[in-house]
Amino acid sequence: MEHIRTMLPPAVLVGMVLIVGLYDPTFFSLSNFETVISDTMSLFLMATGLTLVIMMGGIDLSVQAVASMASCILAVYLPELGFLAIPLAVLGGTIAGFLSGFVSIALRIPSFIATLAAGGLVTSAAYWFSDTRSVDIAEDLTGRYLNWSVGTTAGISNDIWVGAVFLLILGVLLGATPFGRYVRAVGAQERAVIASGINVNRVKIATFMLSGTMAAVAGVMMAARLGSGSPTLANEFLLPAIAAVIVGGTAITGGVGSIWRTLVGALIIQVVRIGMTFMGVSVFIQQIIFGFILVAAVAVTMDRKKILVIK
Amino acid sequence: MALAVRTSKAGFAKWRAWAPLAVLAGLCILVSLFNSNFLTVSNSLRLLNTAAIPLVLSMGATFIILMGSIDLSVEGVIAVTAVTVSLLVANDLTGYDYGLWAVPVAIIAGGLLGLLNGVLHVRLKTPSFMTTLGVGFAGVGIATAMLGGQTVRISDQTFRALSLGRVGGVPMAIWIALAAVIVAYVIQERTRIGRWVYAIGTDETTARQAGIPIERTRILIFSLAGLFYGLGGVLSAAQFGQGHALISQGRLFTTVTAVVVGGTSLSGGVGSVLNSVVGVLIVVVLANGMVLMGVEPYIQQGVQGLLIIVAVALSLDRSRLDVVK
Amino acid sequence: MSKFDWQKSGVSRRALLKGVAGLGAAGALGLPFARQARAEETTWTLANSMRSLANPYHAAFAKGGEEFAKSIGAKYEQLVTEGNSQKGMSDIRALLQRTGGKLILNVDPNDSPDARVIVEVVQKAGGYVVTQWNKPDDLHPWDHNPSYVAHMSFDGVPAAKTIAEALFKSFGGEGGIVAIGGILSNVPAIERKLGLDQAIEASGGKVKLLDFQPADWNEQKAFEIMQAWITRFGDEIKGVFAANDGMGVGALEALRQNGLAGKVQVVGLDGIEAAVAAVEAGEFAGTVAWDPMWTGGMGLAIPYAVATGKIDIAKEPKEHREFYGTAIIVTKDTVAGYRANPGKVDFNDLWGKATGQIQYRS
Amino acid sequence: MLPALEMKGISKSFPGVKALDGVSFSAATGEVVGLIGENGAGKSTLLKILNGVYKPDAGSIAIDGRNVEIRSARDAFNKGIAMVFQEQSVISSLTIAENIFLGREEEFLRFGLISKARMNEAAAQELEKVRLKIHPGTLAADLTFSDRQMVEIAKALSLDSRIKRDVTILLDEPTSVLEKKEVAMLFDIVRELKQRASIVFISHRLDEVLEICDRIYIMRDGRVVHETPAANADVHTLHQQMVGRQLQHEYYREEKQAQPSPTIALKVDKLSKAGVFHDVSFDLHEGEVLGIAGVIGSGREALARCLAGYEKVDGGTLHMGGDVVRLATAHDAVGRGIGFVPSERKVEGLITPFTVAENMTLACLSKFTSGGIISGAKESTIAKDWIAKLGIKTPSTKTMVVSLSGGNQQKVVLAKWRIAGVKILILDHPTRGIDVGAKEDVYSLVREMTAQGLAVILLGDTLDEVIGLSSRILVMKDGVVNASFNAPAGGKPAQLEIIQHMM
Repeated sequence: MEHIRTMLPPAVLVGMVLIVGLYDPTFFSLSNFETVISDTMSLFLMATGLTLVIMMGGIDLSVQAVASMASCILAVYLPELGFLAIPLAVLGGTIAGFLSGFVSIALRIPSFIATLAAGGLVTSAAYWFSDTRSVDIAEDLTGRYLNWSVGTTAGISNDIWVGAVFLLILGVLLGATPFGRYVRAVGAQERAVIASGINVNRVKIATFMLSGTMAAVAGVMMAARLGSGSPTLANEFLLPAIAAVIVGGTAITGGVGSIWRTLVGALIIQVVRIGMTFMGVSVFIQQIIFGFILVAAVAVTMDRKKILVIK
Repeated sequence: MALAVRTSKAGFAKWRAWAPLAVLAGLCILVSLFNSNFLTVSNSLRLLNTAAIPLVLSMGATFIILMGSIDLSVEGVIAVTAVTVSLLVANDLTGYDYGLWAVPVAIIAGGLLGLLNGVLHVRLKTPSFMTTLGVGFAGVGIATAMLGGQTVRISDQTFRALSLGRVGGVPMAIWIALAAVIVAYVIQERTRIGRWVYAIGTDETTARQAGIPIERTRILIFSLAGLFYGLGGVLSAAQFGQGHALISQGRLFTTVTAVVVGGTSLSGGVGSVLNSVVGVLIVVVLANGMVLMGVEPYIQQGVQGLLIIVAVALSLDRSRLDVVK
Repeated sequence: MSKFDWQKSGVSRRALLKGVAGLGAAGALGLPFARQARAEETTWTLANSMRSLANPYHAAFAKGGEEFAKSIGAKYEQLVTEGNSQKGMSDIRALLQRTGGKLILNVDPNDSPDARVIVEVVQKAGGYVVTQWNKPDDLHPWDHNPSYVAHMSFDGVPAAKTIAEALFKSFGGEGGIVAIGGILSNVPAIERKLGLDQAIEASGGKVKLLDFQPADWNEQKAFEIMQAWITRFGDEIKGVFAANDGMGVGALEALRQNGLAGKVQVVGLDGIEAAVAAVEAGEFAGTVAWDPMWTGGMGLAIPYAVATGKIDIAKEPKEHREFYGTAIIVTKDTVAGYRANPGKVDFNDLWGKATGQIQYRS
Repeated sequence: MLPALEMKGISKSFPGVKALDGVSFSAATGEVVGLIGENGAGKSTLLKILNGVYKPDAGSIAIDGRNVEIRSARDAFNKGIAMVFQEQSVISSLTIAENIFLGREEEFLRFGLISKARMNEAAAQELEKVRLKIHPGTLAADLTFSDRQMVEIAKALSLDSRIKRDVTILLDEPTSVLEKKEVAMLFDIVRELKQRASIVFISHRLDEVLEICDRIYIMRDGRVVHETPAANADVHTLHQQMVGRQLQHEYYREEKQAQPSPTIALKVDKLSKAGVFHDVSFDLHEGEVLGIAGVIGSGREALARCLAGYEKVDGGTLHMGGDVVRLATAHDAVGRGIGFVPSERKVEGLITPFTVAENMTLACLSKFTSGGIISGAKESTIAKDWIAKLGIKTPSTKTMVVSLSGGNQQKVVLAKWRIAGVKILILDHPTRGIDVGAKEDVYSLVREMTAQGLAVILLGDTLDEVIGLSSRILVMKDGVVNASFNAPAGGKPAQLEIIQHMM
C-alpha cells in the first residue's frame, strides 16, 4: 500500500502523457519530450527550494521576487564581472532567503507573511539593481558565460542537465543527510525535534536560505534562456511553483515529500498545460480545466495517512 | 497538557490586543505630519471609499483564516461575480437589463463558488490551500470564458450608484462595506457557526467531541466567504463600470495581508472581523500614505514589506503560539 | 448574446462538473472541447499568442487574427501566456510540434527577451513568425531569413507626446498634471513616459509634473493612487496622464467618486472601448488607438504571403521588416470620425498602414 | 431499582493492547461510584466508551434497563451522560458561557441569533453550581487552570437542568489540578447532585475516593478485579488490590538497584523560576535514581523541564563536572548529555510519522553520518540492535512509530537517548499509558542504565513507582523541596510518610 501511494504521482504523470499522446501521436517523440522537460526546468528549480520550506511546514512566497532579482543582478554585472556575476546573483538569493528566515524566526512571524513582506523588499532591490529597466544580456556574453545553461551536451539541452544535477544534489541533501531529515522532522513534529536537542532555528534559517538560493538559480537560468534580466521576469511563477510541489504529493502541512516528487509535480503541470494546447482545447476554458485538474491531482496524490487534520 | 500551570495573561499580552489599532494610529499621525490634508473629512471619506472593497473581501477571508484554513480563490470569485453582474445589468454586450436584481444573482454566484471550495476541500480531503488555488484559477478562467474575449461596459446608472451614489454625503460603497462589517460581526458573535469557527480553529478535536458538525461548518464558512467575495465583485464592477477577468488582480495577497496585519492568526482561533477592519485600514493608509509622503515609487514595495513586518511583529500574540511556521 | 449564453451555461458548467470528476476524466475532458481535428500535414496553421484575452486590447488583437484566418479558410489557434513567459514559449513549442513546423505565428511576447527564443524555435522548426511590440533591440528579422518575417510596433514616444499635448490643451496649457506609469521595466511604459517628458519639456515650464507613480498596468492601483493624489494636490491637478487606458479608467473612476470627472481630464493609450466612450463623454481628453485588428490580422497575413510564396521576404526593404503601424489619435474632435470608420483592415494591402522603419533610442 | 447505567462484558482492543477485557459496571441514581486503578488499567477507555468517543468491540450498555448504542459525545449527552475530561477540553478562544453550551446553542437562538444575555444568564446558573464567581462572558483563555477545570465541570453539570431523566456524570480525575479548598467544594457539589444523578468518580487519590464514593470498582490490566462498598475499604487494601501484587520489590527490580556512585553528575544550586519553584538544591549522583514526588502544581514538572532546557530558570546555578552550565535550550542540555523522556510522548518524544530507526537516531545523527551522508546500513544496524536489546515489538526498523503500542513507543524514546549516549536522563511519567509488561521492561531498563553509571531523575506516574524505583526521593510542595528520603533497596519509605509532605 505504501508503495502504491508513493507511485501515484508518477502514475498520474504517465496517465496524462498517455492521454495527450493517444489524442495526438506527435506528442510521442523524443524531441518533444526533451522540449517538455527542458521547458519545465525553471519551474522545477524554483519549486525545489520551495519544497524544502513546505516540507518544513512553512511557505515561501518570495521565490518569484528572488528569481527576478537574481536575473537583474546577473544581467547587470555579467559585462563587468563575467562568470563571477553568476555566484553573485545566486548569493543575492541566499541573502534574500536569510532575510525571510530571520524575520520569520527572530520575530516569530509566520512564514506566509514574513516571506510575502520579504518579497516586497526583494522586488525593491531588483528595481534598484536594474535601475527599473529590463536589462539585456548581449548574445556574446550568453555564449561566453551562460552556455552551461543554454547550450546542449550529448544532444540534450543543458538546462535538463542542470536540473538533473540539482535534482541529485537536493535529493541527496533531503533524503540522505541529517539536514534533510531535520527538515522533514520539523515539518512532522517540531517540538520533538527541539526536544531531541537539535537547533531548529538553524535548520529553518538554512532552509529559507536554500529556498532563496534555488529561486536565484532558477532566475539565473531564466535570464540565460531569455537573454535578459528584469524585475518582473519571474512573475506568475509563484503559484505554479507551489502547485508543482503539492501536486507532486508533498504535504502543504509539512513532514512528507521529496524533490523527485516536485519534479513529477512540475512535469504534471507542464504536461497538462501543453497537453491542452496539443489537444486544441480552447484558451477560454484551459484555465478552468487547469484549476480543476490541480485539485483532482492533489486529491489523488496526497498521502493522507500522515496528516491528521486537513485545514 | 504537560504544562499544567497556566497563569492569567500578563498586562503586556493584554496590550497586544490593541497593537493593530496603535499601529494604525501611529501610521495616521506619521502621514499627517507629512501632509496636513490627510486628516481631513474629505480624505477620510476617500480612504474609506478605497477601503470599501478590501473590507468586504476581508470579512469573508477572516472567517476562513479563523478556522485555520486559507482561501486563495478571492480573485477568481471576484472575477466571476464582477463579470456576471456586468452581463446582467444594462450593458453594451448582452442586452439584459435586470437592474439591481443582478446583484443578488452575482452574490449567489460567489456563494456557489465558495460552496464548491468547501465541498471539494471537505469531500476530497484536499487542503484548502490547494483547493482554493485550483478554484481560483478556474474562476478567472470562467470569467474569461463568459466574456469570450469581448469586453463589457455597464451602462446601468442605478447599478453604478452602488459605488458612486452618496447617502448623507458618504459614498454608498462605504455604507455597503459598513453593512458587510456589521453582518460579519453579527455572524461572528451571534450565530452558531460564527462561534464554531473559533472552536474549530482553536481545537478541532475538542470541537468534534462537543458534537459540532465540522464538515458542514467548513462548507458553510467557505460559502459565506464566497458571498462576501461576490459582494466585493459587485462593488468592483460598480466602481469601474465594467467587468473583466482581471478586475481583481492583486486582491488576494492584500486581503490576506490585511487580515493578518489586523492581528488574526494564520493558525486559527485568534482574531476577529473587527481586527480585519483595522488591518484593512492599515494597509490602505499605508498605500495612500506613501503617495502622500512622496515615497520613491520603486522602493514602495520594500517600505510596505518592512512596515507589514513591523505591524505583524507588534500585534501577534506569540505567547499563544508555541511553534511558528 | 447567443455567444454569452453558450459560454455561460454550456462550457463553464460542463467544465465544472467534469473537472471535479477526477483525473481519469481529465483526458476525456479535453476531447469535447477540441475545436478542430489535428493539423493535416499540408496546410498551414495560423496562431496568435498574447498575454491574456481578458483585456480588451488583446481581445481585439485575437479577433483580427481570427478574421484573417477565416478569410483564407485556414485553421486558427489562440494562445495566451497568462503573463508567464515560460508558459507562452511552451505553448508555442507544443504547437510547432503538433503542426510539424507548419505554423504561422504572430506573437506579442510576454517580455521582450522572449522574442529571441521564440524566433529561434520557430526558425528551427521551419515556421514563420512576426513579433509585436516587444523584442530586444539587437534582434532583427533580416538576420533570421526567412522565418522571422517582421517585427511590428507602434512608436509609443510620439503617440504619448501627442496625447499628452492634447491633455495640456484641455486645461489651457498651463498647470500641474499627475502621471500614472506601467510596470517600470516594461518597454512601452518607458517609451510612454519618455513621450510625456518630451511634451512637458516642450511646454516650456508651463506644465508641471506634480508626481509620477507606477500602477503596474492595474486599474485598481491607479484608482487608489488617484485617490491619494486628490488629497495631496487637490485642485492643483489639472490633468491626468495614464500610460494605458485601463489605468486611465481607474483614475477616471477615482475622479468620478470625487465629483471631478469631466472637470479634470484624463488621457490614456490603447484605444479601449471604455476610453473611447469616455472621450465621447468628455471625460477623457484623448486616447491612442493602436488598431489591434490590423495588428492581429496583418501579423498573420504577411507571413502567410511569405509561406505561400507570394513574396520573397529576404528581398523586402528594412522598412517592411521592422515598422511602425498607424496610431490613431482619438480626441474629442476626431472621435466621431473614428467611430464611423474604426479602421477596416484590407488583408491584401500588406504594408499600407506601415509608417516607417523602427528607430532605436538609447 | 434498575441501575441508571449498566455495562456488561465490555471489551476493547487497540493495536498491541487489550485495553478492556469483559468489564461489567453499573451505577445507580443517588450513588457515587469510584473507579480506581493504575494508569493503563483501562479506566479512561471505559469512560470514553461511555462518552461515545470509542465503540466497544464487545459487550452491551444499558440505560434505565434499555440497551443503547452511544454514537458520539453529543449522543451521550442526549442520553443523559456527561463527562469531564482528564485532558481539558475548554476552548480558549470562546467565553465561559460559550464553552459550557458548545454544540448546544439551539436553546438560546432567537431568529437564528444567539442571545448572549440569555446564554450568559444560563451559564451563570451553571457556574453557581460550581460556585465560580466569574462573569460567564470571560474568555476561557483568561482563566486559571483550576477555573477552567471548574468550567469543565459546570459544562457537565449543565446536563442536569436540561435532561428530564436522571443523569450520569463522569468525572475523570477532576481533582488533580484543584486546590484542597476547591476539592472540598467539588465534593459538596457532588453530594448535592447525587440526589438526582449517578456519578462516576475517577481519581488517583485514594483518600478522596474513600471520602466521596459509596461503592468502588478496582480495575487492573483491563479487568475489574474487585468491587467493594467504600465503607469496607481502606487505603492500604485498595492500593494492594490496585497494584495486584505483594512483592513490590520484585516488580521494581529492587534487587538490581545500584549503589549510587559518590561522583556528582549534576549539582543543582538554589534554582528558581518565578511563581513556579524556588531555591531548589540537590546533588544528582551517577548511578542514582532520584525520584521527585509532588502533586500537580508542586513545581516538579517545571523543574524537570528546566533541567532539560525546555524552559528557562530565573535564578540559581547548575554545575556539571566542575563547570557552571546554562541550559537555555534543549540543544544546550543535550549537548551536555542530558536527555528528557517527556510525558507527552507523541508531541515531544517522538516524530510519529517517522520510522523506528529514524526516531532512534534523531538525537545523534552525526554518529551515523560519513561524508555528510547518513549511512542507512549503520542506522539500521544500531536500530536492530536496540530493538533486540529492549524487546521492542515492531515488524521492522522501517515501521512508522505511530503504529506501535505505547510501551514500544516509549522504548524507542529510551533507545534514542541511549544511542545518543546521555549521562543524565530525566523521566517525566515514563510509564504513562503503557501496559504492565512494558512497564516492567522500562523498569529493567532503568536499572540497567543506572548500573552503567547513568543518573536518572524520575517523575513517576504513581507514588508507588517513585518509591519502588528511586534510591532517593525529594518531595516538592508549592515550589519548594519539602522533604527528602533515602530509599535504598530493602529500606523503602512508606507511601503515607511521603504523602504527608506532598499535601
